[in-house]
Amino acid sequence: MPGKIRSRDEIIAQFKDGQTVMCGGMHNHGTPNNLIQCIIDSGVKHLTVISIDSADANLTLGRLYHHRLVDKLITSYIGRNTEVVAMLEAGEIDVEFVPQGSLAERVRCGGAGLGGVLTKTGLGTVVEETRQIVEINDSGEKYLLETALRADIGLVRARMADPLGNLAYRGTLRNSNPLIATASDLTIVDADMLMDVDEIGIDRIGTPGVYVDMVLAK
Amino acid sequence: MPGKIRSRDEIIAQFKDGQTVMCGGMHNHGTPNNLIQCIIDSGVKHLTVISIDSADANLTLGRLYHHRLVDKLITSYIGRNTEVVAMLEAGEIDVEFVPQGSLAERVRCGGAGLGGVLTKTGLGTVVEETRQIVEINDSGEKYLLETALRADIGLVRARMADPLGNLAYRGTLRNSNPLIATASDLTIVDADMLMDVDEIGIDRIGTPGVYVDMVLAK
Amino acid sequence: MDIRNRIAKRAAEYFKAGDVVNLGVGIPGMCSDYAVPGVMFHTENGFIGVGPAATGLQKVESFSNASSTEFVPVSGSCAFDSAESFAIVRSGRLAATVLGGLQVAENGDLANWTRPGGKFGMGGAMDLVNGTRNVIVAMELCAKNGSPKIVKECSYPLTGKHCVNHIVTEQCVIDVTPQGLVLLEVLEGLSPAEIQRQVEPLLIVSNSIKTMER
Amino acid sequence: MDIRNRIAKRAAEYFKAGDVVNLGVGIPGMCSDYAVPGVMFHTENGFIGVGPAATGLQKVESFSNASSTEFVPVSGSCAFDSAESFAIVRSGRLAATVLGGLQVAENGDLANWTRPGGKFGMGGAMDLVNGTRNVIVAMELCAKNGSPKIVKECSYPLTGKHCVNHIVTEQCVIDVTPQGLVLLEVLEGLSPAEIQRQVEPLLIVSNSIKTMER
Repeated sequence: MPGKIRSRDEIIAQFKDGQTVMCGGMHNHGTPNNLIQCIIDSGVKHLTVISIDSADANLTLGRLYHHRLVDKLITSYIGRNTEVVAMLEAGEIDVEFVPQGSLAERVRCGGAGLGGVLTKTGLGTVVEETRQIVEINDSGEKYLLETALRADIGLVRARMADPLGNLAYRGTLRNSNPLIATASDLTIVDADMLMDVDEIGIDRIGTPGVYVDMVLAK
Repeated sequence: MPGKIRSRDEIIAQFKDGQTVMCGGMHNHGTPNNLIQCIIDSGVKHLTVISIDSADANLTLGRLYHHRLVDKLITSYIGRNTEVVAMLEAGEIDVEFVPQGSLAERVRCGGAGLGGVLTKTGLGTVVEETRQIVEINDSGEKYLLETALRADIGLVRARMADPLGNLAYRGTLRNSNPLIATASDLTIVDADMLMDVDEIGIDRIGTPGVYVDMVLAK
Repeated sequence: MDIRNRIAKRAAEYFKAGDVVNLGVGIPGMCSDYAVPGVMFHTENGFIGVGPAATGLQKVESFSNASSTEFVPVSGSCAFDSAESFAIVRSGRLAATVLGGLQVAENGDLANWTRPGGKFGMGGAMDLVNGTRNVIVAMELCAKNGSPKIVKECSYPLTGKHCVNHIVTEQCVIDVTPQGLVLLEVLEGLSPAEIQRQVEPLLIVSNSIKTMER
Repeated sequence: MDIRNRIAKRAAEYFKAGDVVNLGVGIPGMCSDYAVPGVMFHTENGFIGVGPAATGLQKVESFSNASSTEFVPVSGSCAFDSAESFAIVRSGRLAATVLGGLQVAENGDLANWTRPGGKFGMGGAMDLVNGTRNVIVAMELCAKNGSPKIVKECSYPLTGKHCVNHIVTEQCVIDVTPQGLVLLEVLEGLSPAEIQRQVEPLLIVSNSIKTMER
């Protein structure tokens, strides 16, 4: 039984022009590269991307920018990607910067049915200019409100996946992937290894299969 | 090298009258029972307890109530514990009820350096009466603000612990324990098994040792 | 079939293979006996894949549900912490939850965690009704004293507002819709009028009303 | 010892065994070479126990730091996701972070993520300075053009307000205190006056001023 395992063609058919796509990985590591290729092969454009960084020029996630598929990016850092920096300077892409820890929490909120979190990160900086400030009545403490982020499609890299969509991670390949797995209408996984049901082990699973919709077939 | 492994006596010496103690476990399962015994042996009183429920009368966490050590309880449910219900009815204990999912998030906020989260849980119920309502400017959506909870001491049950305080969990023994491990000034662990450094395995660790201060010696 | 099993069996008809479902205590908990294969059960303390009650060597502290019953995990199970458990709940990843009810109002308000002045706490019920895609109340149609539990407005403390989708009782099945309460099924041998007499709000009788098996 | 290593070595003196520490790129990253045994290094992408750069079979995608360098995990390592990584940061579980600096103000404000109009993003720097117990800025005392980097007020976009604890440069060590900037160490052969000439705010010279090794 294939369960949630889907063919490349079926996954390619999910992408549409103008979608918001969130993608796991950081600095070219732990990125779902086979799903990046699916986006490129789908021919879609005008995407909004949510990701920790924008990788290197024409590498991993950076290939989306190289092919000019992205209109908007919500991220914490683009400094490694000369192409994205040039596009931003030329006004060819819209970039919203979010502090890395706040970005992680915003995605988590999107996946956890929460409206947002209160953080001190960014207080007194330019971040504050675009944020709602919430004062907690009891303490009088002021925080920035970081609101939930969700996407149409979430792309996840995992070390292992089983047919129910249960995922396991390895080392720093994990990074944002367990969060990205939770916060989209459609969650698609690129796993290094496809495991049998129960082969991963109950206590080794990092993402419950209930979050996952499709796992790319090998 | 003992690392963070500490004797019973040294752990007993940490408890003081009037402290706030948060404790992992739910319905008598996954509770750090050896640390509950340490509290009882320490002779302290007037505690505030934060926990998912109050267990059964004179069982596991319920032993603290049986011995009348607790002045206040922040929890989601006491219905299984006839002694706590009777104490509440007699005005002998102060109980603050929090919806279970909101309680989990409040503890997580306490451990994650966040001020609070916005949730729809409890909107239009009695919970709303004691909560600050936050309206997100962009969307106009209204949420309840659930603020961070922290404690003086956090008591954690783990399946495995190593001398650095890295912890691993098993099945539903996990429950609130990974959250409780993060949100106190002093975090103490009752582990079923003491493992050598690196024996648990990098990808099997559920709580990074950086959160843990003491592990009860066997 | 006794009344409690009849309710549980009918409520379980809402589940389909692949669904992840949370069951409350009492009658809701009995739904697992009637679910089609492929449905998996979630428990608040952090597990998907709750199976039958454990005995012998399988009865261990490591696998217990929110009612404190030790269970055998089914194939495909996974464990997670309380925050993740309610993240799954609030974000709508559960296809359904079946809960008991003290009162259900015409507008879908639910009161199920306490009578006025009750002192037990709401547990996870407010989260479950807030996030789950299908909220199914499985209860007897009337209270022990014969008073209606389906009411115009709840007088008991609410669990959630506008949250109930389906009401399954031993005598009928009712859907909560924007137009009001729609009577979909009536127990074999009873008439819609006999149901109407036992509830406060005016029921809309479905054009395609069916007979509920005894 | 060259200037960069001198700064890194001195900054690393703030670490003690058992500390978990985050290092920025550039000079801060070199601190790991000088840390006492028992210090563990955190990386934003989700790891405690970052070890030396990997080669051969140990160079795998599964272990890379926030600068995208593959590393060998040290004994006692653990991995976690980005949310947990910054939960550790914000909640004060890191004993120290060493960061580069563009400007540090008299009141401890730090500007280190961009010059005005810069277009790279702040990465995790704002979280690190918000939560970490000891924020150590490791940088050259003056900019390439000789202009002061220790200033009365930052003109560059801030990373955080009132967040810096220690400033380590190739010529001196300065603490940020409620009374102002305190000059604690001066490089062998230099005088406090020579440091004062290169910074904007008035320095308080410590009574127990020490000599910093070359």
